[in-house]
Amino acid sequence: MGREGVLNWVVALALLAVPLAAHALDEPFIVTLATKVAILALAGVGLNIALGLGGMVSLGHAAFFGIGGYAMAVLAAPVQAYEPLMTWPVELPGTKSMPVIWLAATLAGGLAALAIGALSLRTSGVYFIMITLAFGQMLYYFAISWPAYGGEDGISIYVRNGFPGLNTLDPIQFCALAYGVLMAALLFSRMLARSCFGLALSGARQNPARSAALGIRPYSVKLTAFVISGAITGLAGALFADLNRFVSPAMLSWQTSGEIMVFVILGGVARLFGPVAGAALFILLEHLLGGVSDYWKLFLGLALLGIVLFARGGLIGTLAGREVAHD
Amino acid sequence: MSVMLLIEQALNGLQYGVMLFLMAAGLTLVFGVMGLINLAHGSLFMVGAFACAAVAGATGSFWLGLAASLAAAAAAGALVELTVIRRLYARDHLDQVLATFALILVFSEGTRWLFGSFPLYLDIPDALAGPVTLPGGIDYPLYRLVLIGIGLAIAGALFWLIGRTRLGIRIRAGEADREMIAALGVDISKLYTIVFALGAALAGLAGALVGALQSVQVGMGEPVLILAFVVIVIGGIGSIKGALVGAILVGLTDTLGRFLLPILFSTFMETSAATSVGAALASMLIYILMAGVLVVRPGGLYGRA
Amino acid sequence: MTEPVLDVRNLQLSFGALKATDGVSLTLRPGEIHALIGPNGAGKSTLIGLIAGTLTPDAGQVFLSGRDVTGTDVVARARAGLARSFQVSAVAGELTVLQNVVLAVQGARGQSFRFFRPALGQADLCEAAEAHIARVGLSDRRAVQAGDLAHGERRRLELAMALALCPRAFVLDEPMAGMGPDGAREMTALLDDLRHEAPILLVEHDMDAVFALADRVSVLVSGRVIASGTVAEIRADAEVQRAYLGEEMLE
Amino acid sequence: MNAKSKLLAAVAALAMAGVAGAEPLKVGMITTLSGGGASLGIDTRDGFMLAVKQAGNPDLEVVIEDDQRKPDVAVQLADKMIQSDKVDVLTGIVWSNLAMAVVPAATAQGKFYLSTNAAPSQLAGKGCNPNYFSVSYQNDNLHEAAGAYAAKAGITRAFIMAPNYPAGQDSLAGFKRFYEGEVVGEVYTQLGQTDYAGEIAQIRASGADGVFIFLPGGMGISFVKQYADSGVGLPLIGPAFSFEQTIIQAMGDAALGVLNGANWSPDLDNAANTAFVEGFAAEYGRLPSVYASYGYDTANLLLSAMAKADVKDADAFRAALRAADFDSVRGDFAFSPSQHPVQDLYVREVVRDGDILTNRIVGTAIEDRSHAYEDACKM
Repeated sequence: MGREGVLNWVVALALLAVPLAAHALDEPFIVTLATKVAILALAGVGLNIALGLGGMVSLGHAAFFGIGGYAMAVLAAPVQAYEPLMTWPVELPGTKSMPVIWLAATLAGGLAALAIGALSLRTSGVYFIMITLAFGQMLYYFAISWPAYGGEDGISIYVRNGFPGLNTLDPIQFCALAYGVLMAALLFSRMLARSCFGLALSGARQNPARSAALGIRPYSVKLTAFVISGAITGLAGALFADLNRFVSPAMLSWQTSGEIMVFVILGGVARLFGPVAGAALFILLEHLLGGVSDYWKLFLGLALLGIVLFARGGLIGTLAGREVAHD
Repeated sequence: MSVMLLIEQALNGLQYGVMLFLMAAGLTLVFGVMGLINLAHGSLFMVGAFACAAVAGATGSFWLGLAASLAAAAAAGALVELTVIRRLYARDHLDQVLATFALILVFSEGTRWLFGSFPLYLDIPDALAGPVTLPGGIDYPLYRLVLIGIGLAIAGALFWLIGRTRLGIRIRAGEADREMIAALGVDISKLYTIVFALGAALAGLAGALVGALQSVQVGMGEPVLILAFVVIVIGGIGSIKGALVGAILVGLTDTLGRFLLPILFSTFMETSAATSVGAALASMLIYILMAGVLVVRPGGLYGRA
Repeated sequence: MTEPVLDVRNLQLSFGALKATDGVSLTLRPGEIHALIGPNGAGKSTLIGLIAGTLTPDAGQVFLSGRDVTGTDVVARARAGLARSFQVSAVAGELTVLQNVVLAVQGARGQSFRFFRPALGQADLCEAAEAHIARVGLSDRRAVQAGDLAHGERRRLELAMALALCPRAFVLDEPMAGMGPDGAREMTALLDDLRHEAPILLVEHDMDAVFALADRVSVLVSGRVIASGTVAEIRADAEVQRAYLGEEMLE
Repeated sequence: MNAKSKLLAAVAALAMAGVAGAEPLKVGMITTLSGGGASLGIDTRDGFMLAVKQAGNPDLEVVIEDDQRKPDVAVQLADKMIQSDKVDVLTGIVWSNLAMAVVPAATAQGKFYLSTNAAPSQLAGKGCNPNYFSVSYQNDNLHEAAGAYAAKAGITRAFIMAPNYPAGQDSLAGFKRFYEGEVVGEVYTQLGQTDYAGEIAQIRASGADGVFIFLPGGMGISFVKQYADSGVGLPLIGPAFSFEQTIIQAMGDAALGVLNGANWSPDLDNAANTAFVEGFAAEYGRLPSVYASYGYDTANLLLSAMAKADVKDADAFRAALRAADFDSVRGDFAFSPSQHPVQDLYVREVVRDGDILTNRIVGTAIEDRSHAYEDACKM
């Protein structure tokens, strides 16, 4: 096991140990913070598949994050209002079951990524950045001004959704759930990177013309990766909405896209645990600097600037060295 | 709905577009020459507006404020280029996005630290206040007409600068081939600083001009920035002509869409719902326009791709 | 006479006023090496682009094993058995030699959408790839990142990837470029061997290699084939001497 | 995480020690202190803390956190205050969407929430809760004041306009509820819109004789400046939010003469208000806004309840809050059954007072107004 492997274990265990210790010390808020780190890291794991493996710099992943969140609220809100989800063409009830909601959020995120990706992948480079940003913004404005589903007020879910066999209202149990999903996504991501598809994606990123000449359509490969990426980020959105028991267009805003990207880059692009390390560092910075000054974002900005200019490769990259190749 | 109202709305769209052009021109120049995507371009728009409001407030002269906005934005641009941006040219777009995202935080919170959280006061100069009557009997604000004039004049000046001057030749050479222009003996880092400062000054000028019409506050730059991105995507990256056409197209689409869509919907819906649904769709219209352009021409209307 | 594997008929492509390809017809028969030569700017790269499918002709057709593939793109032609190498080595530099060739094997087999098993854990993929790597003599370099290979090794990796497509026809764009005399000799031997896999359309500047390998030679000048025939016929052709060979022969 | 908390244990005033029922009470204030909209949160906090300081009650501990105007941050801060800081009462949220994210969960966990501003209709009607009090108003109130007064101000054909989001839709509904004239134009703008040339052209063409707008924050500044410059010149009326102390300076003379519906004004003539306005100016060197007045009233309400009951006894404490036994800067103040204020609504006018712009009351719009959702509240 190389240094990065050791580091991955350290990060994974720390994210487990911190909430457990906080739980033992009766500090539930720290458990909640760890849950937030796990969920945001999950969003980052999704983005990392597009960004790190596929080289697609998407500044619109908030769209999938928010759609996942809305998928949760749209399914759960009718239950608390004692109304059916829809009556036409068939009568369908809402649900408070997390597995069903997760499935819906994953599908919704993936479908949105299919639509946005199919258009955006006609371009590349800086165009792609701007276009994904613009599509994200379009959904944001739509969510604010469309009268159904709360507009800017968003939707509150008063009781967290349920998971068979767990009490999700207990912070440590919900944290464990989020941790489990994150680990599953990391395993999936690792498997994907090593699979035939991962190889094809790597080829499409490094040399699309060569890939085409090998009979591999770079557009299809990249679009598939983008859809998987959007689906995972959508799942993260559903969990995030459940963490807050609330969803609003703020989840769709371009600042959210920026922050998800910051997690990935802070931790290290294309590093398996990059998003986890990045999200943890970001939340830590937010809370440490927040205590210092009302203008803490100024210092956050300066810290980010320092990291991008002088600590290339992000946290994992700086600590583990250039072990895996990445551009 | 009268024809006059439609004409007036078209003028409004034109004015909006021309201001977007000032933002987009700098952005597209910086991308074309240096290959840099600058998310902090909106912050320079804000710097211009704050500089203008501060100087106009202290001296009582809008024109001094306007000069200050150009100077402050250009200086801020040059400073940022020298300290941060030039380390990013060789980096990939990802690092550029993160670094300039961080710059937004620094600029926004720094401005709030200096000027406080309350919006600043900046008004139209007395000489340009109030409406004038146009042929056809339209009462139209003089200041907005002046904005259209200034914007088009600057567009003309930019075309001249790029097409006819030595600096322009260097800029075009830089767009074509970075190594070649270094081989020509041009001091490339100086050229980059100048181009970046020029783009910043244009953004700052737009901020000051628009600031007199709207609220001068922290965060005013980001919505404009995203619109400028849409403009550039439509027009084609690196093309000044594309930026102008794209900006006017976006300005007209947005203004006319917000005006016409609710009217369209009210022909078959109840008024309150129609205005709400119409407004919701109008807010998406420019993005739909962008998607449409992409389908037909992935490189934008005047793009090289 | 057997049916040609690759049959190019009257291809035309203009960029504005420039006729880059002006009515080119040529064929590639089973087992042969057909060399395409011509001065710089003669339109060789454009012609390869048209054959490989990166460019779309204004007129004319491309047949592969008797099937009209003119309307299809690069990917479809690759799957139909057209293996193309690039003038500038275009392997994926961050992947190892083995990964590059496995990528080619899975591309040829249409297995790129397998998400679960590790690519390098699949014996059939790896064995096929190893065989192609051995064929070009890179077996002891298979774990090296392609970006770290020497120039000649990268050209051979290109060939291994082309081989992995189990092609009906090779289109090789200057495989000798930038090689020293030893490397060129080795490559010549390798190509002579490859012709038994599939016929080769060889675009090459190295005249020694062309004259050593080619069964037929076509000469492209200003987008037109001015002569086509055996090596001996081409050497003797006056127009070719004037237009092209002359320059070099007179040196 | 305590590093972030600004714990402000009010300095002791020994005279207060030993008052009956004076058990320690911890209040968590979640408000917007950074980014866009920070000026509203800062005024809320400053008004609240002024009252805390004036009272000098050592048993009141205040934890203040910045929600950055982000609903998810607000929810997490509420979790933190409830779980880690173990606060008894939450307050301070400026925005309706943030309140909707925080209040239902907080009251469900048995905490009191006192609203210093946002009071969405959902929480006033069907979603009313024994632990939720709005000290400010119900969201529709100030729009209703504008609507009730518009006809008196000679506006018989109104053009009405608000951003296309729930508060905007409620605003236009609130205006129309008491407006007796005709609505000749109804337009929803984009949230965060900065250019209103198109809407102004529509106003000019509509044949209206007055305009009602609800455009909070920077949107209002942009509109008023552009409207003044357009020379349309029809009377303008709106809720106080668009013409508050925090923003009218940025509008300049363009705001002069604009009417706005309110439940408080710096010139309201009562002793509590005089003490508040003078105290605020002395402490912070600026005039207070409505947000500051709500913060100040909320703190005084809380202090009055503390003097009567222990917060650990929820029923007694709730009764003490309902009594509203404090001197409001608005004069008479009582709670309706849904625990929203019953109060007089005024219309103010923006005037120049020396160097600065401020508001003066020009008339009463509705007396003893509660709100439109009272019947829906089963409590």
